[in-house]
Amino acid sequence: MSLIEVVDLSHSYGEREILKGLNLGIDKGEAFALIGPTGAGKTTLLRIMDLLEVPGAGEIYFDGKHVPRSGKQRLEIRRRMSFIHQKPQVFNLSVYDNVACGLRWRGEKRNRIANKVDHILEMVGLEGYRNRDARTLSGGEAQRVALARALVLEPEVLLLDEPTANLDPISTAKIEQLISNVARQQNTTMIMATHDMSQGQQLSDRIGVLLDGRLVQTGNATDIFRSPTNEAVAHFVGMENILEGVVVENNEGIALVNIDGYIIQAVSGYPVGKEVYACIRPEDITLLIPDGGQQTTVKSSARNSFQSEVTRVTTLGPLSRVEIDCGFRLIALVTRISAEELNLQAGKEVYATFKATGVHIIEKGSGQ
Amino acid sequence: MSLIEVVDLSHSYGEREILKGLNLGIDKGEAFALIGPTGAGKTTLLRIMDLLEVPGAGEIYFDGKHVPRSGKQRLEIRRRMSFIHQKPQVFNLSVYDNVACGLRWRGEKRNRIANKVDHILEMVGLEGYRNRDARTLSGGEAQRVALARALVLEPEVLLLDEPTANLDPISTAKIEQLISNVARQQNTTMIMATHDMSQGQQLSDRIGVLLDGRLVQTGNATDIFRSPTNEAVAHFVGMENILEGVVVENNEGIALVNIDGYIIQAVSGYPVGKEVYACIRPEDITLLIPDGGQQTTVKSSARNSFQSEVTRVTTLGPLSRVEIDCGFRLIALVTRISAEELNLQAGKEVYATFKATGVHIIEKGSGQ
Amino acid sequence: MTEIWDGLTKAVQLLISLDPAVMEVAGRSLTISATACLLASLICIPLGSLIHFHHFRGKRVLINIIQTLFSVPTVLVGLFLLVLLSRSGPLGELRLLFTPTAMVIGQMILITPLLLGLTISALSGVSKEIADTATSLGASGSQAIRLVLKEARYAVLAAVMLGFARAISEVGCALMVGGNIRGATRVITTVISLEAGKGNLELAIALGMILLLLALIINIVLNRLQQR
Amino acid sequence: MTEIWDGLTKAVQLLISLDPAVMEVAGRSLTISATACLLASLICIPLGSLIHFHHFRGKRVLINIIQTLFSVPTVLVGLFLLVLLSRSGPLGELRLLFTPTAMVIGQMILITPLLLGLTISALSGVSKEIADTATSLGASGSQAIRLVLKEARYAVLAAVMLGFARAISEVGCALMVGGNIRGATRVITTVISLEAGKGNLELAIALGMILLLLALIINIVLNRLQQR
Amino acid sequence: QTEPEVLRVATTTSLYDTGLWDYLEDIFEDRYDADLQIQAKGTGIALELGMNGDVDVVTVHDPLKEAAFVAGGYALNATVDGNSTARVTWAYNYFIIVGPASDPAGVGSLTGSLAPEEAFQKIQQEGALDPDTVRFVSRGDESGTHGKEKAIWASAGYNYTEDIVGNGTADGWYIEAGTGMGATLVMADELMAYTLTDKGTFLAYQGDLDLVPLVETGDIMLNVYTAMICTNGVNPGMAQNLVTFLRAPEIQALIAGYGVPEYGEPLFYPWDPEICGLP
Ligand SMILES: Nc1ncnc2c1ncn2[C@@H]1O[C@H](COP(=O)(O)OP(=O)(O)OP(=O)(O)O)[C@@H](O)[C@H]1O
Ligand SMILES: Nc1ncnc2c1ncn2[C@@H]1O[C@H](COP(=O)(O)OP(=O)(O)OP(=O)(O)O)[C@@H](O)[C@H]1O
Ligand SMILES: [Mg+2]
Ligand SMILES: [Mg+2]
Repeated sequence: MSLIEVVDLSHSYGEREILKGLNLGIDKGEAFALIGPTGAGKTTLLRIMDLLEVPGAGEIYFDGKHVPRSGKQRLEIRRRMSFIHQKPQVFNLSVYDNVACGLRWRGEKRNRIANKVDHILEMVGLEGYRNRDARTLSGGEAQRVALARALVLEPEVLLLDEPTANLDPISTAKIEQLISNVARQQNTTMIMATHDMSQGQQLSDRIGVLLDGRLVQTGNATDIFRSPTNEAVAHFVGMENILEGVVVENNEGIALVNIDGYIIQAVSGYPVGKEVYACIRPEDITLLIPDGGQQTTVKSSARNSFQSEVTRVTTLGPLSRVEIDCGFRLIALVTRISAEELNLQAGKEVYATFKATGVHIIEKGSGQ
Repeated sequence: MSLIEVVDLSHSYGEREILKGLNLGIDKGEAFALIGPTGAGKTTLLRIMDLLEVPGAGEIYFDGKHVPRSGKQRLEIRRRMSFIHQKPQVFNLSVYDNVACGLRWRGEKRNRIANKVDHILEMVGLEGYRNRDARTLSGGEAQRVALARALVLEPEVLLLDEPTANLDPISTAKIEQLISNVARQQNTTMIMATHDMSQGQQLSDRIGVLLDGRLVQTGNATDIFRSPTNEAVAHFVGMENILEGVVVENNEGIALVNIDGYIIQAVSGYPVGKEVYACIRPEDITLLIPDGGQQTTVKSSARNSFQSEVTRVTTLGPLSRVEIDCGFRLIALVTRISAEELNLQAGKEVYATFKATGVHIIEKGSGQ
Repeated sequence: MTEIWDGLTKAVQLLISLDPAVMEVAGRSLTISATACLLASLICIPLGSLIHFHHFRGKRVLINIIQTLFSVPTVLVGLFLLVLLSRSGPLGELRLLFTPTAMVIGQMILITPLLLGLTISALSGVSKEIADTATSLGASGSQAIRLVLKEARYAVLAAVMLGFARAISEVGCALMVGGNIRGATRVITTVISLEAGKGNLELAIALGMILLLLALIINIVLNRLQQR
Repeated sequence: MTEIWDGLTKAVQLLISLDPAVMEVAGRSLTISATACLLASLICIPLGSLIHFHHFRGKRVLINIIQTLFSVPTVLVGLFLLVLLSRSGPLGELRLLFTPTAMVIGQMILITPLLLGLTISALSGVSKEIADTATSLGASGSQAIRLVLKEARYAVLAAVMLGFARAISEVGCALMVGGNIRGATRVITTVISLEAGKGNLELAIALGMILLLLALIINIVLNRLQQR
Repeated sequence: QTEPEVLRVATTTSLYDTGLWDYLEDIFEDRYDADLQIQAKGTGIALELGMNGDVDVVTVHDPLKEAAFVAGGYALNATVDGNSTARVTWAYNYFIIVGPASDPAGVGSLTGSLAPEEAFQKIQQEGALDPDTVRFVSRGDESGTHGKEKAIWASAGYNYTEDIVGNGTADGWYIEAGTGMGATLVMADELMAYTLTDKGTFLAYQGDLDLVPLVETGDIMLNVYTAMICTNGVNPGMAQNLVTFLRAPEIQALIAGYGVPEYGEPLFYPWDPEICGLP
């Protein structure tokens, strides 16, 4: 039985349909990440789950019980959750009072509140900020106050809407650590909306992709990032190589796909004649320097190997993004250091190789 | 001559000193990124540069002219800039009116305004949102409105405070593209505060690191990320390996550094006896499987090679973060695919190799 | 109780019959108070904004004084103006006493603290970041103020409504500087107190209702304006 | 003009000499109006918040009516209460007419629309997200309301000050239901109009100044309270 | 110790504003262990309060309205000097016509028992000719003074509503203020106009005004103050005490002397059966 379950949930603002028939169950103790482009409806869904908003249609079950559309019970259920909003709103009070609010509202004792608040402020690294006017905090400081304010309640369910959008990488790492520790210790159920794919991947057991108000795919990180169910998801999760083609042969699960006259091998059950997209993650493509024809055989597991020319190299932190032309256009991600070692630059000849298992085949026209 | 120059800039809020004697000149057409942990003073500096705040001490020169501490001239100068604030505040007006504000304030003609606004809304992907009440936009939509509102002014100087904090990766890429196109076409000077190191690296010509109110280092991406001037910067820019040691030998610029009894070779002029930190970026460490002692010699350019044991592997999107123990602790970043191929997992024996040029030496106690 | 029902009935009668004396007085009330409110708003909303947005020594004290002047009794304003405008007073030359103009001035003075104070309080509800954003986008001081006023339009409108309400409902000053002269300076409130003094309670109540009707009309008009 | 200076001098004299009649009247003014303001605030701030935070049919109309009632002339409230509390009226049994209690009730009625309307307008200045955040953190309806009121404290305080100001400065209702009876229901404003009617302009002005002084004291106290 | 009995009185403003009531109140309260609660009101509302029983005694100076009050059965008979009567007269004085010292209508020279009527005729005639110079400000508030003014116009041969209010207002010489005596005097002073006033209020204001008394004689100018005990009042016993008190010789003596030290002449004359009528 799921802890939170939404059934056939739809919601509109005015004429605009924002959520369209969502079904989703989240188990106790599970960490669930909601990813999706801006405007997809993530915040709206979280608001509805936090019972801040009454959905236009559909039902919510919490801990097996149906959540009524109004009445006292909603407050009781809401008190078992806490929600960190996307735009953290601090109250015009001291940092301490901001964090203490929720406990006071639950009627906790004074000195228990003081202990808890001091403890959590330390955890988020704001121990010196107790008496600061919360309105004068910097963006990241305010975000940490919002986090502390929610965590101090030790909720059963933690709803997070872009919890680290305003934080630098080191603070982000600390906060992620904090969240996952708290969640683990208290067996907290966690639902987070995030733009940060790696955050979604790291902090969650399961990911849901929300596109244009529809939950198009849920699954673990591997499912989502490696086996998107349709082109839109593939595009969104960073499958930069999405190639249109037709299955021309299928040998016991190894399909040959014709892409503009080039043949790619992929693991897929689709029959001959099927129009498909072949999707390859850029980091799954390995680049090798042709070394008298010998190197290409070294990596025997890579079924696909194409001679190609580098057209552009861009550095992205530790990685280099390499655009290559091998008859069709491919993007590969390699570490900056190997790009340097291979001396990759525009015009350079390389072999692009990738495994048949590294190619994900999607039926064309699916998911519409 | 710099377009914007700040000299001996200091600023306090109440008792707290936020900026401490900053000197910084930004050239016309330059793209400058300000990075630094939360609360470092980035926003404060941008506010002062936008002439929103009068600094406690120090002077500002704009286009060679001294900026007075009050008076009409500040407005004139400010109108040559636009500033996208960290928390995008939309006005309680339609999206169109939000974007048109700045042009109206400059007395532009009605139909010119309409053309420009429509054009920019299209560019940020909000063409359907013209008449929407801006207060009801999602986080990312609001951020794009804020961006459009600033870009439509075609400013000489664009100040950006975390411009993509609320955007998903695809929107982020689009917006980054847009910003850099605009900047290139109009030769805009750009100053941005960002937490996103790769954004800083990609969009800027020069980076400044602000730590605790001090501009501790400025330079290009390579300087900052590969040659931090002190330990704090090194830590902040993601040098995950910072090893304490002593120089024990120096042969014509190749220093041998003793780390807990292990010797690392590094390019450095420090003399024997100097206490130093040896910093290595995790992505500069290559991992090899010992293959009968032969492989280690393959990469001749890598002066340092240590036999080690993998203690932990974590996946971060396309990368795997590998913690290894080679007497001292090291962190390496490799692509997920090579981690898979090398079958990296806890307990696995590997060789960690890195070049002498991949080790950056910092004098101990510097920068305090 | 009968007086109240009778008053209501009477109000309806007066309205239906368009009683010329009542219409004249109502029209004058409306003209005088609307003029006073309009002029005072034109002065006080910008002035209040200036006070709100500027930092200067004694700002707190000034605001405190403004808030204290909320309490100024209408008669006091009337007395003050009487002394000022009297033949023997410093502004006697203008011969304004017992004219509608004097009443407009009196009501303006009366509602000035109110409009200033409520403008300041309305603006204080708008976050500083809005003004900063506007300034960053190149708004001049007054342009930024106008934007923030727009953001606070609901509260500013409430202030203006209250100013009008205070003007049209006050009697002390109107009586003192207007004199309740039939055909010249008689307004609804002065008639109400005249009729109440005469013991014509129904008529007084009826006129009170008509005054509220006027206020309702003005409010509806202002609300419409604000929504545009 | 001399009257104004004489008035000021007189005010200082009266204050220094602690003139017992003046002190008594000032004390009564303060007690009655502060009580009325306090009671009305206790009712209107929560009620106004409820109106603001609830969506119901006719909310706009209700708010419009409240704003219209800003304009209710004090005499009308006085008349209304007079009719109600008169011996021959429905509440005559209570024998409240011409007592301070009646004056408190009158002033409460008078400032109720004001407090309601300004509470609503103060709350409308606080962004909806604040209330949402509080609700998310487990605030019950009334807890969230209290937090939002705290956020709007400056504007709410201005509303209360204005309510007090309106109460202490009004005269029409006080005169009508209190009767300006010496030693019983005489308050500063009724004395001012009495003295102005007698031609004692300086004394009237002096009393006006004393009233403003009272208002100043109350404002300072309220400001202090708010800052804590 | 028992609470003093409350006795409520509504009185016309002009009487109260002279301070006479404040002066008498303390004496009465001491003598009868009562709490005398006096309020100054317009004549109309004072009588209305009397009708409703919200006050026990009313004191006014408007014979026509008083008659209506008695006729309506709202007044109890009181006993004074052994007689029983609903209207207890207890003091009197005279109205006066005041105006600017320049006296543009030339009414100051008039004497005799018809001087007020003649003065009003002159004012009307001159005013109609030159409304910028000759003006008359009327209380216009249905007070006792206003009632007297109307009576004088009528006695001078005018139809008040048409000739005076109607034509006079149209011509601009007749200014109907609709306000209290004090404010009317101030207005007359400002506009350099004539007006009819009771003596007490005029004396109180004299210092601040340029107006001078012009006509002080004439039978019609008589101003008699009356007290009536209200049928619906709550304390008829104490009300009777007040009436008795007002007519008591020693109090009458006090009334006669009231204001002399301040103004050099009395504001009120003690009850006189010849002038005020019986009882
Ligand atoms: N009150 C409202 N009225 C009208 N439209 C609204 C309202 N609130 C949200 N929307 C619209 O609903 C859509 C979904 O909004 P939501 O905030 O859920 O998006 P999101 O997925 O959280 O986006 P982001 O990543 O930008 O935060 C958006 O297009 C938004 O403009
Ligand atoms: N008005 C103020 N009063 C007091 N302290 C302030 C005020 N504004 C900012 N500060 C403090 O100054 C410091 C720097 O703030 P600033 O907003 O410049 O940081 P930042 O580098 O932009 O941080 P972030 O990355 O979190 O946005 C913070 O510690 C903040 O709390
Ligand atoms: Mg969102
Ligand atoms: Mg910042």
